[in-house]
Amino acid sequence: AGAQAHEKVKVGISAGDAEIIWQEVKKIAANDGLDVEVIVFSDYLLPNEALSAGDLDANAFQHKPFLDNQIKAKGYKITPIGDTIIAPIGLYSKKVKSLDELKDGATIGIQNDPSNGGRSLLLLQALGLVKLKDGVGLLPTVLDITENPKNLKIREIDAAQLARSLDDTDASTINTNYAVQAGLTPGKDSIAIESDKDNPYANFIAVRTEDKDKPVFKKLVAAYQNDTIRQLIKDKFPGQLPAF
Amino acid sequence: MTNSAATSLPAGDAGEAARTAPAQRGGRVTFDDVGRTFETPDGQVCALREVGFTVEPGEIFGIIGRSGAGKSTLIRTVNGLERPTSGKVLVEDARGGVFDVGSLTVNELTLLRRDIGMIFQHFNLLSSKTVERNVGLPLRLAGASRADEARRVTELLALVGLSDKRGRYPRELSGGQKQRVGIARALARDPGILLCDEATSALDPETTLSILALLKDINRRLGLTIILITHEMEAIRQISDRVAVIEKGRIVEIGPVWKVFGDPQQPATRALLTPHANELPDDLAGRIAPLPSSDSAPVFDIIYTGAETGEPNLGAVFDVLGHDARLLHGTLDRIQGHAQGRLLVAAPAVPAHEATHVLALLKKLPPRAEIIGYVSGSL
Amino acid sequence: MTNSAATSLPAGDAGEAARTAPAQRGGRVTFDDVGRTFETPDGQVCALREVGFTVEPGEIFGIIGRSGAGKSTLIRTVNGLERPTSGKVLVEDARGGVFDVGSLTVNELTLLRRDIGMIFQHFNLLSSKTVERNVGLPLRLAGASRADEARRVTELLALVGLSDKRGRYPRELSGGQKQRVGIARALARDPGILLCDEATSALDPETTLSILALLKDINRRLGLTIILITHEMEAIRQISDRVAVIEKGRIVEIGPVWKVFGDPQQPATRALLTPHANELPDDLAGRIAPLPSSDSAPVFDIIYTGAETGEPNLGAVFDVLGHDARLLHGTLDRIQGHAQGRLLVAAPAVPAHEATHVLALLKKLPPRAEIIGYVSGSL
Amino acid sequence: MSAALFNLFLDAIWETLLMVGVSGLVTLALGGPLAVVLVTTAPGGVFEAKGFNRALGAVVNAFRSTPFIILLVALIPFTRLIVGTTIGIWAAIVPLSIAAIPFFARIAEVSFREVDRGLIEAAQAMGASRLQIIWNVLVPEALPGIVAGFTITLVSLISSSAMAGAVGAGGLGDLAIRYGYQRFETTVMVAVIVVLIAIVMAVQMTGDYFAYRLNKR
Amino acid sequence: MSAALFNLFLDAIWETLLMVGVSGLVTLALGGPLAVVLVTTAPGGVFEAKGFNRALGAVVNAFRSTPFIILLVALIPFTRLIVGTTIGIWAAIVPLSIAAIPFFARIAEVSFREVDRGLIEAAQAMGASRLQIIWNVLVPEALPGIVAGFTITLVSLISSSAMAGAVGAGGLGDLAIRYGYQRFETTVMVAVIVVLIAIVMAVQMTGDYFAYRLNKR
Ligand SMILES: Nc1ncnc2c1ncn2[C@@H]1O[C@H](COP(=O)(O)OP(=O)(O)OP(=O)(O)O)[C@@H](O)[C@H]1O
Ligand SMILES: Nc1ncnc2c1ncn2[C@@H]1O[C@H](COP(=O)(O)OP(=O)(O)OP(=O)(O)O)[C@@H](O)[C@H]1O
Ligand SMILES: [Mg+2]
Ligand SMILES: [Mg+2]
Repeated sequence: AGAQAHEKVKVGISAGDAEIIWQEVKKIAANDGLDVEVIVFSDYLLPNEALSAGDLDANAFQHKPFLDNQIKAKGYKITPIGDTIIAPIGLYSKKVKSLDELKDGATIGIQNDPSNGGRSLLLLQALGLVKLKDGVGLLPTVLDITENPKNLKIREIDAAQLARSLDDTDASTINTNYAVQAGLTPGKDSIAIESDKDNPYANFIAVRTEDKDKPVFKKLVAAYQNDTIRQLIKDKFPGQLPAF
Repeated sequence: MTNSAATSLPAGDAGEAARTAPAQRGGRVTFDDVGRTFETPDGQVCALREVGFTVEPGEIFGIIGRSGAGKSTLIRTVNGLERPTSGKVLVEDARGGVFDVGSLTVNELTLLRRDIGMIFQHFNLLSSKTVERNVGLPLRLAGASRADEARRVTELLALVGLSDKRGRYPRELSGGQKQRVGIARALARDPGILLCDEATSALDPETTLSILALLKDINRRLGLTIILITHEMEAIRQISDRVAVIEKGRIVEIGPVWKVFGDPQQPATRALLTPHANELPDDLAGRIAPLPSSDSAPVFDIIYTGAETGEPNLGAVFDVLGHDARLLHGTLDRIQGHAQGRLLVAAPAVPAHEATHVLALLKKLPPRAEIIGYVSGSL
Repeated sequence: MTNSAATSLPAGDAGEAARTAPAQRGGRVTFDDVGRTFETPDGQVCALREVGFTVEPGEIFGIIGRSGAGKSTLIRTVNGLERPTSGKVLVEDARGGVFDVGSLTVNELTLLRRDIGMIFQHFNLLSSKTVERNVGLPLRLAGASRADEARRVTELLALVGLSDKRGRYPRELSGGQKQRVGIARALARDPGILLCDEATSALDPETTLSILALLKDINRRLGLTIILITHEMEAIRQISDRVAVIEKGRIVEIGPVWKVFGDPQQPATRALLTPHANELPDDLAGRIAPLPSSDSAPVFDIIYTGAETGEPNLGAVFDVLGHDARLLHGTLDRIQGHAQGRLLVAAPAVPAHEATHVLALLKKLPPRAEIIGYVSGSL
Repeated sequence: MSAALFNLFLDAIWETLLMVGVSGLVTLALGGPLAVVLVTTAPGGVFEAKGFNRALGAVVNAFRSTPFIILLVALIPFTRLIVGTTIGIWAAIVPLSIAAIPFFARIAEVSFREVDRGLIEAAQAMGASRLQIIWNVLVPEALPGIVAGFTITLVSLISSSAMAGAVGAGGLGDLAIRYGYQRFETTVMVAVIVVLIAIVMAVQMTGDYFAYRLNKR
Repeated sequence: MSAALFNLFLDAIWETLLMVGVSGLVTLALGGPLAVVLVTTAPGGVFEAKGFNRALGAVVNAFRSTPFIILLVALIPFTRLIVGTTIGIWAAIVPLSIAAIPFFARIAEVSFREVDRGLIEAAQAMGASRLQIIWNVLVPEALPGIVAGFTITLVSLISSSAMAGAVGAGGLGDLAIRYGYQRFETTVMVAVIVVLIAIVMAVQMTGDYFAYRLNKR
């Protein structure tokens, strides 16, 4: 380390816990002769747009269903090269202790972005609360609900806001990271949680398809996928799971 | 000599009361060594210096002076729009309460102002309100009912000849019409003191006359005090009781109009009074020589200052001047019952060597008289 | 009679040229059946009706009329600030180009306006610019150099007596000072036509006189045409050549000043002229009775209209009226070399039964004369 | 556009109108007076109070500088106090209004400052109390400018109501973002934006009309 | 606050100043003229052109009504054309400016409209060309209002620069949102907001000072 010329990569990530993790990744990569420039986005679309346009070399903020959807819409040539983290979504409530207690016409808050919102709808379906159109895929919308036996009122709210508004819904789906930060304990305050087995929503590092075999990205993935980071996630982000 | 208790301030509806019971309601205004200095990047501008005089209740007091002499600044100290940098202004209302304008609280000043009307040099009409609402504003401010307001506005608009402009906005008015709205507005509440800053400058002589008559009439009937700034000496002559002449911020002459106008002592006063009235017309001036010649006639300047009583005996004057005496130029006015003016007469019948003798005779008659030169050529 | 090619329009630097070579540079203005109607929610206001007359090059033309008569509206049609609703206004420049103001393109109008100065009734000074920059603006607009501008501004400010206010902003000026800035600004480019809307209304008599003298002087030296609206009849008397009287939007009288003023034909004109000059003072009016009594003296109203030549022979008049004749009231002015005015004389020496005989003698002298009544009591 | 989506669309129009309408009214009712207080307590104003004015200015600036989303979070207890919930239209109206009030106050302040001093002096000379000066001179004389400023505020509210999506308030802007922007349904986005533009045009034209009609200068 | 965080913080201040400074200048340079065009082509203006004015007004309204994030995406090709990238500060400056220009134009328009007709007439009577009228009368007479309006615009830019986080441009607002809103780290958020408020105060006081000094009425 130190002697040879450093390589550089620009990585787009999304705001939140990932910032902390990536600070550590950056340090690890630097020891390996790789300069990682982290650019934090507070929006989910532009990291792919910027990657595709060459303004970024890699990004790390999305999961497969989301990327597939984007590729479908925009024709990006982007490929995942290494999984990072899974943040399961849970159904939390301050009013009820179990699903059975959910009354007819109860208000359920879900995320208002397509990626998390779709995930949450699938969770609700898995819990038997609603039924979605057949073959709707991994990113359904509220409009895809075909059956709603409990006449649940689905409110779409910003992902970070859901925990703050939990007093005003009967239950809300909340990403683990936000739940934890808001002082909720997965398992204790949640009435249901996404299973982490075969969870399709593992986040990953993605690069332009043409770059996927470049050695520099191997270094990048290695800087993430190691025990230091695994430990960091375990220590700092209870409820979230390393996906490697 | 400070302000008395707030309770003695004129109440908002004092106007109403006074209108029903015409009485001496004029205020007294005392300027006590008033000075006002403006700071500018080029140095201080001293707009008023040691101004001290009193305007008595019920008086119509004229203020004249050159442009920029400080008239507006002075009049604005009376209702506190301008704060003197030194000295003070005392206003005494009809009930004897004396208020030091500079030391009143905002509320006291507001109450005092309700009894002081002001006509602004630049009108200051509210562009967003119709003529009617502009005129009615002082009434509304004092809490008059809609009906009272409408009645009084009708009355006032008729007085200033704007009944047909009732619903118009200021921008739709001519200069003089705007000024008349300002006049009506200032009169709306029958104030005890009326401050007029060039109240008739935008008006034609006829309208001016009727406005002056109106002011005089109100002054007589209600006894209100009027302080009148004007550049029209005629206006002062017609309605003022006393006049002050201000020059570079200082009062240089003050007194009854007939005295100041009839026999001005200061160059500033003379400069204001002479231009129109008594200067020699160009065509004559060119023909008057300082010394007599063979065919010239002496020109007598005969001045009546108003100090004498009775009408000028011109019969006697022309008896002395002999036949064929020609009037070259002249005015003779009556101010407050005093006849004053000036006649320029050429007397061809008076030989040059007798001119001084004739002059002596004239002076006995009693006007002042001078020989200002000799005019030649046919008259 | 339409506008000629744009090339004959006065160039931006025409002012410069004219200043170095004083010449007849005044324009001619023809009002051709001009009408202007304003729409208001209360109906139409007809500000001008069928106005038709011509102002000749180099003339000083006065416009008088009651407040709201339409003077400002009329003068504003000359430089196209106001568009007539009917008729048209033609401006002919010194080089003979004739422009129909209403049909010019914006650029042609802009060029034409560079040769027309205007003094506004409400000054319209730019509040964001100092006195110096306000006055210099017309020069800067025409592309004068900084140095030229500064020189000319110095000159102009000296002319209007504001050299010490050079760096001040309009809000720091008195009313009259603002007006003088407006005057200096209008003169900056030595226009061929000068429109003055109440150019001296805010000025004291002395300053007014010097401004009028200034205007007259420029008029003589450069031959510029001046259209002058004023409420000060004195101003018209002193510098105007002709005068038009406007009443309710219509020209009711027009002619040389001495004629219109000396012998006004229309009630509107008389109303404008009489108020100050010739009305009986209150105290006298009360003493004059229509019929003679034992101790009363006849009062002769002797009128000089200026139609006669020579100076009034008062010697002869007083010969006829007998000794002890008293001048009650009088003015005698010279307008354009014509002596005109009015004398009210009480003649105690004339017995009542001889009054008509004396009147006949007077009328031969040649003034017009009337007996307006009889005054009793000591004179 | 599916029928369900079309219904969403109609709802969104209604939500936008409601949000913007209510917060517009609140803004007018509170921002206007705030502007009056800012102007009249400033040096030279009729209620001159320098210290107070500076403090108030600081508060206004504080609200002006905080990003909307943070304001929204910071206001949660207040929002719950006022409207009883932190989700939905009403929960959005509170932060929208709170953000728009100081904004409008600053805009209106500019118009109030333009009122000719001579007119205030005229009212003072008439013996108008300070409240009367505000009511009879400042407000009517500044009105055309205030109306124009309120138009600007309303349009800004329309566009910032898009952020109300964060609390699930919906509305056109949010719809455009979620369906058009995030889900790449360009037709929806364009349709929504056309409606937004139409609403803005209507607001702007109405505002211009009144500003013009009220201007009597 | 850790050293790393402190560095982030310093960076954010610099990013905010740069973003707001540059887009403020661009807004002034383009929004001012736009306002002049809006005012002078309006009915009664010196360059009266009703059709054009209406069309321009519609364009301005279109930009005003589109939610910022959508504008940002729609502008991506344009942004790349201008600054060569779609991420970072410079990529944020383009949409920020494009959003602020019509906003400032509308605000400045109000001030231009307040200019006394009599002054325009005076200039016309002097033979001022229409451009000269704009430059010698409209601009200087409206200047105090324009300065106040620009102050409002700058403050709005500061607060809306928070949205620049969408393109990874950072800045104080974004920092506040990331730490305070998304990571629930209230101390950081408060610190950031205090700095934001300080910047806004400085801008406001400077603006007030100039608006006051320039006002010669
Ligand atoms: N705000 C100010 N700042 C600086 N100087 C001022 C200010 N106000 C007035 N002045 C100056 O004070 C002097 C007196 O002004 P004032 O308005 O009282 O004159 P005035 O006698 O009313 O004149 P006019 O007859 O022309 O109206 C003038 O020289 C004027 O320039
Ligand atoms: N914009 C307008 N709308 C309606 N009426 C108007 C408008 N402008 C002028 N007038 C009316 O036209 C008439 C003539 O106005 P103008 O200003 O020409 O009078 P003026 O002779 O200059 O009077 P003054 O001597 O008082 O200045 C007035 O009755 C006035 O009310
Ligand atoms: Mg004055
Ligand atoms: Mg007029």
